[in-house]
Amino acid sequence: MRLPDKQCTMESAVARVKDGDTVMVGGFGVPGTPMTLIHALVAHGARDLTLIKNDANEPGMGIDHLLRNGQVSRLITTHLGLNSDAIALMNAGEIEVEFNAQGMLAERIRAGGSGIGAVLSDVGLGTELARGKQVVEMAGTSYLVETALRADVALIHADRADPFGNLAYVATARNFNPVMAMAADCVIAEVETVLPLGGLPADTVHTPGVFVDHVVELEALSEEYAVVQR
Amino acid sequence: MRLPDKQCTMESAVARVKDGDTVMVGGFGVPGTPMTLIHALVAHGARDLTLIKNDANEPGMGIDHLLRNGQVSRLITTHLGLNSDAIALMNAGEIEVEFNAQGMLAERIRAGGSGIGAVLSDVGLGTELARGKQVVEMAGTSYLVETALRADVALIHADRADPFGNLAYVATARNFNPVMAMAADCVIAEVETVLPLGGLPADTVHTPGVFVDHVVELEALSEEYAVVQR
Amino acid sequence: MLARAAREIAPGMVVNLGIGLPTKVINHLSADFEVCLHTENGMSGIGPSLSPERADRNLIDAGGAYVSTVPGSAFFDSVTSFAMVRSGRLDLTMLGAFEVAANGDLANWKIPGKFSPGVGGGIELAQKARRVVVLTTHTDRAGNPKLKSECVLPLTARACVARIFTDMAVIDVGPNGFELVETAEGVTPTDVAAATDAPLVLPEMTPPTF
Amino acid sequence: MLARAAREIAPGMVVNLGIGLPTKVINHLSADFEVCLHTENGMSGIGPSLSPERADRNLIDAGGAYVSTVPGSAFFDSVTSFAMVRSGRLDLTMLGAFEVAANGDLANWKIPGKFSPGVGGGIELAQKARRVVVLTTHTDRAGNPKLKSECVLPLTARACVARIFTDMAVIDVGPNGFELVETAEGVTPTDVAAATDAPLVLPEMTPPTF
Repeated sequence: MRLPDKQCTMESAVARVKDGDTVMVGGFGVPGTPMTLIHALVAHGARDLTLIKNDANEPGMGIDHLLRNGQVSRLITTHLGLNSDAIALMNAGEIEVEFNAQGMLAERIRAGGSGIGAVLSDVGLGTELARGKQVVEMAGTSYLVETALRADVALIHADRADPFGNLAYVATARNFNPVMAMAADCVIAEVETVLPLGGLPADTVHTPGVFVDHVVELEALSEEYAVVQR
Repeated sequence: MRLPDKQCTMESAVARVKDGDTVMVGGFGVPGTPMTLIHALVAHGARDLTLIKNDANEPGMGIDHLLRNGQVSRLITTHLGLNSDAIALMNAGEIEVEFNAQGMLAERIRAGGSGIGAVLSDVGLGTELARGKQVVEMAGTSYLVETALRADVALIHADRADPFGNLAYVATARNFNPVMAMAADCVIAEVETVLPLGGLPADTVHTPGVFVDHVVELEALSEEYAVVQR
Repeated sequence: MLARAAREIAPGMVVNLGIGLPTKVINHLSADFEVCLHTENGMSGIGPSLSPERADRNLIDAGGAYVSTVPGSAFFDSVTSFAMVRSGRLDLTMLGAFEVAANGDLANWKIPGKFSPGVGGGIELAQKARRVVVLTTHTDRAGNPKLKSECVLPLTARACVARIFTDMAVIDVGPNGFELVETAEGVTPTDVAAATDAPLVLPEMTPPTF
Repeated sequence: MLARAAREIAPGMVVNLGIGLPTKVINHLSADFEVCLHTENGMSGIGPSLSPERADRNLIDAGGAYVSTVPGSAFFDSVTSFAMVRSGRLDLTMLGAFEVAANGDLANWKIPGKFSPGVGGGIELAQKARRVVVLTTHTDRAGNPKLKSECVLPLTARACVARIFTDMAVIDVGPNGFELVETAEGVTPTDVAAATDAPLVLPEMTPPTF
């Protein structure tokens, strides 16, 4: 028995995205954001996308390129505070924004990636984030139904991979990447290094390759990956 | 800033267990079962326990010692197939057994360890495992409410730890240990080796020490940890 | 039968082989065959089984057999393992059976009053793998058919089985119930029908043998 | 005020310091103080902040500042990070505020029509940490009190705040509303009461200063 090789080119991987798709994008700020896959998706041009991402990066970085290029109709997120472009687009009604509590966004994606319909949670009860959500009584207590989120495609950034798609992340670049890598029909990982099979010790794999469909090794790291000078 | 040291003796750790407590025990078969903590709990003698464990080990091993010693009144599990003692106690009505689908047991514990009230799942719909469970309709589909499980104490086995309680597991000895280590008010980990702070690289920690209350280094590994000769 | 079932595995698949007969299918896969074997206790990339002398005490499959790794194996916890199962990342699972019904219902975990050790991971494998095939003797030890119009025993999952491999035949679960696909060498369609407690749709031509 | 707030952290605690003022409390903790700092983007054991020249591009806190590790730091994903928060593993969180009500209601994420970047991790920190304290200026830039009988702005969480540290005072949220605990050097209880838009329970003795 030998494990399949899932390496491919960035272009052929991103070609899986269709107009109208829901696309998850890993990252929290710069760390873990698949900057190169995002540029490939800009080049690919798919429109009317629903993006699911923790934040909207900063002007001129990450998913801001997709927002500015008019490819995004809907954004499911937790915080746009560092991207004035995104806030302007939201206020102008050009993108629809759904805000989630950060941990609940993670839980909803995890539910989607775990074959669970929803989780029952009391987070946000009594605040405006509870508006419109189904409420379930359980043992005399009220809970919000936080429904599962899945995507057609997930764009993931990892530090290392093997050809089967086992992934390892570094430091706080992990964030939403492992959970999004579980929750899409097509999971594309850009990685800084591809090691041979066996190069990632089996105990240190963060995302098992079973979840991953395509692995693309980055040729270079652009300036967008670097430390932000503020 | 420096991280606290949570090392203690096995006896003082297990002294936290009280009569009537719910106790989670890691392990799937032999790998990952905290054999020495179980013996300490037998010596401690707490009774009327509810145990939550994937399986009941085999006669003369692991939690079978607690069952035989009459310390267990209830067992929440997935499979007793290898322990004829446990099946006999169940059939004689001396312990109450609640069977869960294996992945749903894991999910219920994860919900407890994640501050979630329940998960909505279709696993087991139309089978007798659905009996007695609350059903919720969501978008026209029926789901079972799988309620969160927490414990007073979790007994965990890990390969390595640091004094703060960061844990790393090996191979299939991981199984239920990481999730149970999230879901108890008091988490006690027996470990084969304690490394100094910094000895576990931050990217390779499986269970962050934030979840762990007590760390006990094993002086020796008994025969119960060895390969089973069948 | 095991060799025939092994041919059900297409290159590149992620496969879970259930406890019992299905686990033995592994011996019919060549060393360079492209497949990822999953075990629900927390591993992808299972390698060959090991004797106790060569075994790693911490490395077992869900049936308790000592197994090995291949280059690219990964370990994970029980939560992640069943997340894979339920979210549709298993292309195929092969399970044992006490009974299979003509609509694909499967009963393989409990015989009330006789055998009730718990369901383990069986429900989720049966209900959630993309394709579920059963490996079983065609009849039980007393000679009673295991393929029936309806299951009598408690179900594992409803309408989940796509194909059944027995010592007598390969049978699909189709829109009209059991459909004979192949027979074992020396077994006739009539033999199979006689050992099956439900209507059996026969192919127009004599079916191939395995 | 920051130094006083730092004394709120007891040895051995797991603490999350919110964005803004709270993050600066870290500078008032000694190098050998026993504490585990958590950041919700996925790390326990935060070390000192780093300048861009010395920073690791992959190592930030939830506010985007470049931070460092200490011996025993651990990285984890967003799911695990909030599992810690919601399951009660944070002993203490220090948060900023737009408004705090006399019953402990907190509003700190949205000013309708002016500022609505999203709530981030704030709701879960406010609702689920074992103890929530607020660090804030006593009044806003226009001089309006931030401590009020009731919040006007959209809430982050209900009845969650236990104590408030401002530039003027330390105030507890007790069963009878705001209770003055300490005043800043040179500030009188009357000054605090005048800058607070809700009844303020004064201690019988002159409160200590910080």
